[in-house]
Amino acid sequence: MTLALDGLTILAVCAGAFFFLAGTVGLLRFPDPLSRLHALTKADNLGLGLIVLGLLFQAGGLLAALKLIGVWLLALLAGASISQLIARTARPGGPPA
Amino acid sequence: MPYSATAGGFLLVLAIVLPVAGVLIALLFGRRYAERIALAVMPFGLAVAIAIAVAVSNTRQVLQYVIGGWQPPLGVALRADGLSAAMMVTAALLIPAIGLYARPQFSQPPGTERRAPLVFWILLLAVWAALNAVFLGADLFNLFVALELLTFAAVPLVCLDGRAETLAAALRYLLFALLGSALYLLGAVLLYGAYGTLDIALLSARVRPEPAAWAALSLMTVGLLAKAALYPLHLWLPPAHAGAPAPASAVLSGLVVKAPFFLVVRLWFDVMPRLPDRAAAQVLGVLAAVAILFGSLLALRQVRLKLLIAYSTVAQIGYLFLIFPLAGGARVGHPWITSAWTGGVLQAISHAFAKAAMFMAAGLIYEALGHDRIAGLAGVGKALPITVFAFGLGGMSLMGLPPSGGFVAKAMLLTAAVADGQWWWAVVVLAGGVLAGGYVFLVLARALADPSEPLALLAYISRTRQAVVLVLALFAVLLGFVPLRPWELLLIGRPDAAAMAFR
Amino acid sequence: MSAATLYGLSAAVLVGVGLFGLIVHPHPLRKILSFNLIGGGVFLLLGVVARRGAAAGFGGDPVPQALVITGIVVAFAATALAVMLLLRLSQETGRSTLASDE
Amino acid sequence: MVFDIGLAVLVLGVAVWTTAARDAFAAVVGFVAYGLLLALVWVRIAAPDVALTEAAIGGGVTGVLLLGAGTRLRAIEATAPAGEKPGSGLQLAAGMLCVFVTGGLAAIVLLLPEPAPTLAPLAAAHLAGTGLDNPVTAVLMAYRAIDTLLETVVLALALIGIWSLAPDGVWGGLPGPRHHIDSDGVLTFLVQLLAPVGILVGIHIFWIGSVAPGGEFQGATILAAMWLLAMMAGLVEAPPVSRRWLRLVLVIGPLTFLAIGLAGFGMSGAFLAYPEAYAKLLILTIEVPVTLSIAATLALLVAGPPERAQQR
Repeated sequence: MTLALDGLTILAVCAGAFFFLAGTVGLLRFPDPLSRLHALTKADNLGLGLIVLGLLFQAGGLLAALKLIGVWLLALLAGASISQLIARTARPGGPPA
Repeated sequence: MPYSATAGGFLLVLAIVLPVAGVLIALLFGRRYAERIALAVMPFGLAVAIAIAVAVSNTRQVLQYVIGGWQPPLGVALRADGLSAAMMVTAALLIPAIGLYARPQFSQPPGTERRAPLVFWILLLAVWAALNAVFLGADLFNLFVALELLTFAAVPLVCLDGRAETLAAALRYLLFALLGSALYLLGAVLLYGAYGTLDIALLSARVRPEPAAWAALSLMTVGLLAKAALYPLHLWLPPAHAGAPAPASAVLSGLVVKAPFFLVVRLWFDVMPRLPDRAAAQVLGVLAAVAILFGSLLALRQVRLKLLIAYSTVAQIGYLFLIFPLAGGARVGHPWITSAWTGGVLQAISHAFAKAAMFMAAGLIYEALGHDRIAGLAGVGKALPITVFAFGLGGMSLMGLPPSGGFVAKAMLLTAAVADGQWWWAVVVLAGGVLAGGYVFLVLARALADPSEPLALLAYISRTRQAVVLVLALFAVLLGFVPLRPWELLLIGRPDAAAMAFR
Repeated sequence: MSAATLYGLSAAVLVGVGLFGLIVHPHPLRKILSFNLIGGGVFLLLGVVARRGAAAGFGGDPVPQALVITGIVVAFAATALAVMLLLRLSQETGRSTLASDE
Repeated sequence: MVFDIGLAVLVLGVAVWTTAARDAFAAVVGFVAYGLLLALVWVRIAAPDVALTEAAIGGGVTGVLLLGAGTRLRAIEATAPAGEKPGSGLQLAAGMLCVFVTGGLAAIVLLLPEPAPTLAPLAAAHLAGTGLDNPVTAVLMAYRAIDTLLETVVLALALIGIWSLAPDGVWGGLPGPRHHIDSDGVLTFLVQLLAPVGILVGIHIFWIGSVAPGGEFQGATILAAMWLLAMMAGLVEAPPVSRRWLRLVLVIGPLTFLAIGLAGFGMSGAFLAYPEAYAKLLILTIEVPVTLSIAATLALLVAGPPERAQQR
């Protein structure tokens, strides 16, 4: 049982790490702010989500699991809002007055 | 070696707590209450300082207090020896005088609250709290917090008028002070890492001559020199001290720069008395000598009175640091160690009174004339005779003319230098006195000259304020009537004479 | 080499890097940043001292750890005062250098 | 160990980058990353209390402060030439000095005594007398309470210093520039969702400080951050600095600290001593107002001096 859980953890965390890597490559390679942002949000949301999923299998109890999910939700919220703000500033027309 | 609580130890707590409470309550009520609270705290603060000095002098023992009953090294102690008591009384006499002087300048109109008066009164109390915490601290980290308290109280005083030049001066002062704090803390960290305590008494028993102790001493000394503005780390001082309002300049030049000097003394004589050798002491002596000559020469070249006084502070700080080659260069048991020691400390005290009086006199002249250009001072001697007389008395102490505190201080430094065969310091002391005579007479000659056209005073200068300045200058002179021998008070709590000598 | 020693050496480098920045950068904001780099190094060294003193079931000596907390808060207050002084100065002069003295 | 080496290299790399970056704004961004990485280092050297402080202050509010300052300076400086860097001779000398300092410190680190001197056993032995389980909180609130008391005063003084920079005409007015409510409502949405959670987390971290990593400084910083966020979103205004209630909030912490400290003279015969039976209760009574005062002070330190006259 623990072996299976460990396996799932490794799988999910590796997948998450892959998305982070891909996102980082995108951030460095894409030409303009908007597409960079596009790459970054994928890394943030999906990568972190998969890592949290993987860690859930290792969580000691319900409280720990809820904390992990809370971390993910907060990161999602912050990431989405900040991306909005950056995108608005970076839009060709500049920020709306 | 556990600290034992001594009778009267609670006075040490009061000395810090009183002005701190004043700061907080003054901020809470604001408006005209800030001034009233500050003035109400002053007599109590003075009484506490005198009580501490009396207790130390009567019992001939160090006053101690263990805060919260937690013994060092886990806890923190406060400690007042003769040196602390003398410095505390100096501060407690100067601050009320500065407060009285500043009243017309920093009074609040009824019913409203203006910025500069509120900030001035709060920070005046804060400087006092910080100074007492520095003079009483017995723990290196507690002293770090006290130093930061002092920095945060002193820096905004520089730019109270909000002009661009004073803002720049304040920022530069802050950057120097922060670098100094960082280096000081780094040294304290090394000491804790090597010896597991920050308590001064425990450290003095544990410190051995090894790289960690040497590095700590060097880092902390350099950091404190940046705060004390010893050459070549003096660049921030003249614009800051000259740009501040006169009462603030008096606090900064008279008292604030003495705190880091006091801590260097603590480090060299109390924390690591056996560590520094003669070569290290000579290095400090060379810096002191350059400061005396260079500061005095620059003071001679100034066209503005307040800048002249500020450069003179750079020079007078130099005299303080002669204590290191002189009190450290002697062999065990020689009487001139204590002579140099007393001379150095007396220089700190008499310079505090003299320099405060001179800055405050310059402030009155500025208010009366609307400028402080030395070339335009003609006629001031007739218009403000008391002020100019007070300035002259302060200058007498800087020159080291008898009778004055500066004379006794410099005579003792001279005696120690000659008796120990270190004649070159004696030459520096004498040359500095001649140069000081030059810049003081430069000002007095102008002030006493007849004006080419009648002098129009912009403002009425009250007798009270002139009298306050005169009293401070007289204090500097009166110190000259103490007998020309080591003060017993200043030697209370010194480790035995053998420990006072460096290797 | 233990992790504590590794971080101790890193702290030494941080102090050096910060000191360099403080000396060579003419811009006050960069000087303030450099001061904070030095601060980070000093605090880290204190943390290393704490870690080396792990005993009595604690992962580190709690006394230096508490000193670091005090130090970080004080350093923040200093940074805030310096930054606000700089902003005010640049509003007054339209630039933000310390050049131009008498 | 591999992780530690990687982390150390990263921290040093970011520090060098912060110093070397051409653009001041880029340096600021580097510094924020430096603060966050340092927080990780603190976890690695078993100092979770410090890690929380570093993350909240070093990576959090310092970042807000410096980024805000960088932006405003950039707007002012666009028209003015930057200062000159010193010549290469001076740079070389500075570099040599710094290499010397680093080398000396490194040597001392390697020479530190083994076993290391420590106060941990003493701190543990007296822990029962404080009623606390977290030794770091015991140091801050009991063994070295005088430092913490003076530190709260340092914070208050820093705020007075910043307020003293206000132009005379606007004294008593509102701190900092005006922040408009965001037209798309993104920031508003974020704050409305995040602030309640943040406040809860802040209180939790403060509350848990007596038994676990956390405490008044960390909790207060999170509370301050939430207030700042709401200010920046334009949802709340920073209060005018002349308000009596604001002054009360700023000084209530240190004043309570002082009052209970003085009461110690009567209760246990020493300043800042707590009778053992009530130690925890008294410490908590100090910590609640101190947290409030620190939170308000930290937020207003970032908000800056009054810049706008009070509306009448």
